[in-house]
Amino acid sequence: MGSGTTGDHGSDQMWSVQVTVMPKPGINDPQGEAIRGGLRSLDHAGVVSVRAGKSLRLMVAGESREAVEREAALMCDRLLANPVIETYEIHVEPVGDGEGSG
Amino acid sequence: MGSGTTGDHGSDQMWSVQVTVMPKPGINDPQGEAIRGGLRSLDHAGVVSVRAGKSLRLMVAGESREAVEREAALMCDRLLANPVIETYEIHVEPVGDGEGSG
Amino acid sequence: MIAIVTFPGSNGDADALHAVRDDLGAPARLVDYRETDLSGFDAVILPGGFSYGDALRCGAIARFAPVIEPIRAFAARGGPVLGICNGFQILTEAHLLPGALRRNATLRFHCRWVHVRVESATTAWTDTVEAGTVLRLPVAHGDGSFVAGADVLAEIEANGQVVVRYCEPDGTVSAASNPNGSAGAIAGVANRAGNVVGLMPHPERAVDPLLGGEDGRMILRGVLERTHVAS
Amino acid sequence: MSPVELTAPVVAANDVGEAPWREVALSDDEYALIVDLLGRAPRPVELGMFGAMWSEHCGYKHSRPHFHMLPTEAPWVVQGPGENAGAVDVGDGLAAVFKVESHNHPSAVEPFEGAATGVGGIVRDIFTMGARPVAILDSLRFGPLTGGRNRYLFENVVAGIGGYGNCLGIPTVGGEIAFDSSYDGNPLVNAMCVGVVARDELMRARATGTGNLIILVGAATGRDGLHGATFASVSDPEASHRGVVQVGNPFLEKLLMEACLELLRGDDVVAMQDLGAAGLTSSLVECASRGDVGAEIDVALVPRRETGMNAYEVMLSESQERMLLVIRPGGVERVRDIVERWSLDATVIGRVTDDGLVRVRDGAESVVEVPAALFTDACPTYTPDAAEGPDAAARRAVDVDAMVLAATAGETATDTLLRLLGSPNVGSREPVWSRYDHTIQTSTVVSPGAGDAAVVRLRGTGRALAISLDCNARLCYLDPYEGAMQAVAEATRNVSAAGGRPLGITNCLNFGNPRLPAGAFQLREAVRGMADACRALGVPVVSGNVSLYNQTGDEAVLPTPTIGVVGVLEDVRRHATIRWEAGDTVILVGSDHVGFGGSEIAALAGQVAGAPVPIDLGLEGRVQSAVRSLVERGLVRTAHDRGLGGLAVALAEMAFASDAGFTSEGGLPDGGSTRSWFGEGPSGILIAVPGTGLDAVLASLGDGEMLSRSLGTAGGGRLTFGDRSVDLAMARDVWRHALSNTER
Ligand SMILES: Nc1ncnc2c1ncn2[C@@H]1O[C@H](COP(=O)(O)OP(=O)(O)O)[C@@H](O)[C@H]1O
Ligand SMILES: [Mg+2]
Repeated sequence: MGSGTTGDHGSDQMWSVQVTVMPKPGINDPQGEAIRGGLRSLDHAGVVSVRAGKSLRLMVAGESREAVEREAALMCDRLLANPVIETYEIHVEPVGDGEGSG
Repeated sequence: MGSGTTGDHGSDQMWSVQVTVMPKPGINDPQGEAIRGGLRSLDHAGVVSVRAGKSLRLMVAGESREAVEREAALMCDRLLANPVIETYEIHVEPVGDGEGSG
Repeated sequence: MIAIVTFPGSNGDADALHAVRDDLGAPARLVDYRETDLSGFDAVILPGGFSYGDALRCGAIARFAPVIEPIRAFAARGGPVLGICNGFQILTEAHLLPGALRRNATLRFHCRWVHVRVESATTAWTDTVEAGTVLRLPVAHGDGSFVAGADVLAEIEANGQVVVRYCEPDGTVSAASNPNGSAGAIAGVANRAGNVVGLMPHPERAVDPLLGGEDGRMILRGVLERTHVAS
Repeated sequence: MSPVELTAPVVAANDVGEAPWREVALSDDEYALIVDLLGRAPRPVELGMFGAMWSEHCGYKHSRPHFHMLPTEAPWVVQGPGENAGAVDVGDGLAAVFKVESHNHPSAVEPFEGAATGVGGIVRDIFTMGARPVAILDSLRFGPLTGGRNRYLFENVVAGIGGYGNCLGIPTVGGEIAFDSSYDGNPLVNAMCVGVVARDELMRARATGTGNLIILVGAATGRDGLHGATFASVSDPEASHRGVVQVGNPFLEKLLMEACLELLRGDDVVAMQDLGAAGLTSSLVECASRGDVGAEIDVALVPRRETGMNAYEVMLSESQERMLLVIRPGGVERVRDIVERWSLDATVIGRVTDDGLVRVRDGAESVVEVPAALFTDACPTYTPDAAEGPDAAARRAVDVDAMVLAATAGETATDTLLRLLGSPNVGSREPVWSRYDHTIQTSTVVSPGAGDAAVVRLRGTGRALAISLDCNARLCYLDPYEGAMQAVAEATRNVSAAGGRPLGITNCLNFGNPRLPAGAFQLREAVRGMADACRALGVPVVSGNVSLYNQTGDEAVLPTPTIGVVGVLEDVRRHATIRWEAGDTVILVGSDHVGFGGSEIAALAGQVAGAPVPIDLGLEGRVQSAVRSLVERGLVRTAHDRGLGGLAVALAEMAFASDAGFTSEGGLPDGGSTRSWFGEGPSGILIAVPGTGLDAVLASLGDGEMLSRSLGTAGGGRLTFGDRSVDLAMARDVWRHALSNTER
């Protein structure tokens, strides 16, 4: 088990990490198809396609945005996403006084 | 069933709709807790909390961003989110030539 | 002696122990997921269940349990390893077996008896069964749809790593007989060496006619007979 | 201290401003009684605890007065009502521990989590007694599937039960499903669990031993389902639903179950109690009052999932997967070691005292000091005047024969059969039970769909348990006394038909508003009918549950006393399923007295009406023992009771399960009329006998002067009734799609 980069986080800034894990293009996505069918049966005819994945919101203590982004990528590669069938995107924002917008 | 605003979408613009559905604050989130435990056992000690929800990527034809945002909210209220235990966020971007960044 | 590994959330460990020890008479015992010494064992079974509540993905967190690295070493030495249902999912997450198990195409959990055809009779767990034999076994899962990239699928088929395929009672493969949408109707795969096997059907639930069938013995007996030495 | 009998309660006014007790659904009189008993006004947390403990759900205010009617004793009863579950001796030194419980109101609000936490709660009631859970059954009731909301509730309740039970690794092996418009907006979700324990290792929930430590094990405490117990008592669950919906964690419960069962093998644990409705309040009070001791805890020590929770919220939170243990002080380290090995926490939150008081502190501040008995024994009871609804007699007097004959005038018998087979109340339940893991624990001998009762072997012995969960609520609607008797008869008949000897009954009384005369009448008469049938059939009640206020406006649900029965088979190999072999002779054993009162065919023709065919409990007992004896002696391996839809449907169900048809050969009293094929009535069991054993069976039935009638022969690819017949595969297809084809 490699050790994480944010061992001691006494003085660190808190960061909100949004991880979105989606099925790889081309991999079948029965959930997405079922949701698409459900929406169209509710007369949302404009819905062309739906892909269903996971949204993970983490609160992580870390020295800098870059350090937290690096650690989040490590977490995704090791656990949060299965490279055989999934891709991931990471979005990091500071929390607390320095809270960024959005 | 009210019909969706995008009945005929021949000439409409295509929009990419990102819907994020998360458990309501205060609601027990066993999935999030198990993932937090997993990350900490991998020495990611900086992870303070994890909330696990759904990420849905829709391709929707619609006249305008506002029309698609309204319809997406309707879809969430009717099917995509369970109002009793979940909240949702919607983010709409144009697709094709006028593809916005991010 | 057979090791049956208990992860937090495993619920098929007792069934595997009863089948192997009580019904088939081979020495076996439960091994905790924190165990790191597997030297005294002749075979390792990862049982069914919902390790870590299937959080994130089935087997995603169990893959980091302390016992996994010793299992990797045990397999590298050629020791027979069998992953049943959740055990199969854990072995794919740990990259000891190719591919992945995804949500059933029906989006529902299914518990029923199916037929599978033995495709490879050279793995450690099927070398006492003739290829083409049809076995009637129970399945009970919600995430059993086997999937892999086109290249990996082609490789598995070419190397004879497909161990069992869902089929009709007469052995023909059909859409109707595929309970979960698995690619190539694959119900079980092996690694290249053939000593590590993963199965979605439960052989340990098919060892007593009183409970519906005993074809599961044909999967378990090979390894068990070889380990049935005084220990 | 006997309960104080109040007259009629003052219905809580809607203005809670200056009357805070109304916030917790206590009436003005009940509040006055509390002030009188305490000698002072209750403090806020005390008031909240009284509101929870004196709710209908925990206090049984309108049902307790009727419980004295129920027989609860028999030589084989190890534990009757009063503990978390009942227990009966099943031989080989083992006891079966079981109970059924409802989670109706939470399932109406959030079906998946409501049903899932219903399973979690009933499973905890079983392993808190030290028993290893071996089977789950579920009884589900919804409005017609044609309604979108009902379809949503149905799909998510089934997913919730499977989601929780499958994860725990406990097989869900049986149950029932019914649809009626009275359940619109008021679904019923009853879950039953059966466990097994060595008889002398049964654990009670009686705190004893001054100075013993009170330990909380399992999940952290959050604001889940605050006032969950009380909101079930206020007539409109939507309006009063304030609490956060309880979300279950089956993974955590699996760890909790294994840890508790391991703890109970040692002798450090003196008492164990799960945290259910009203959370810490009811489990602390129950432990103290059962043990005639006091208890003192500090809520500040309770591990929390959320910040800023006050004492009120901690005492009333209904967070799931938590257990209260009382242990000897010397055992703390041993207990902590076992609990932590299962990745759980054990926190000492207080200790047992000897003054009979329940004391709660929040750090230094005392917030509760009340005698335990005031929460339990002093809870008032009500017996409002009961009177049958004005239209009940007229409903029984409806000429259902004419109604049915008119509705089936243009049809052949096989057309009628196909219509019944396609009805959601008759069609195959495979789409439901195939989503439940029923082969885990490798002990299911008779699976769902294969027999009248589930049969689960007791590993290491030659024995097995036979389990059923049933209720025909229409009969209870038309005649609560007769209907409740027949519910007990049907559930015990299902166990006997599988070859089991019924030992004990658990029941869940799902009724409407007990303060209204019609509701009070239904409740009293149903309990009276249940008691008479239990006494006549010699099967005592050992546990149960009550869920009232299942009502929207003035329309109550059909009165639904679901009956769970556990029986024993001395030899697991001597059991019966509903499968016959080609060539078997099919014989009706027992009564052929049937009618259309409250029948499925009448309901399809227009309404639930007419008088149910009355039951002769003496005959019922004889029919059950005659068929059980044939199965025990290995003379018969096929038996199925005549249920919904009458003989024709029962025969069709046997044919579908066997993939072998049926050909009738006369033998019916009125030459095979619509009534004889589709009429319903109690005390009738179909058996199928191979030619070789026929003489011995007929002789045995003859000796018992048991009425039996040969109806025809099994086999072939068709279902033939008199001069009409239908292709077996086509009929089975209609039957298979009954639950899904209403999906428009
Ligand atoms: N909700 C349920 N959960 C599990 N099994 C069920 C459920 N409902 C029905 N079953 C099973 O499906 C089979 C058929 O159900 P039902 O028609 O009620 O049987 P019967 O006619 O013998 O009462 C039975 O074995 C019953 O146990
Ligand atoms: Mg039934």
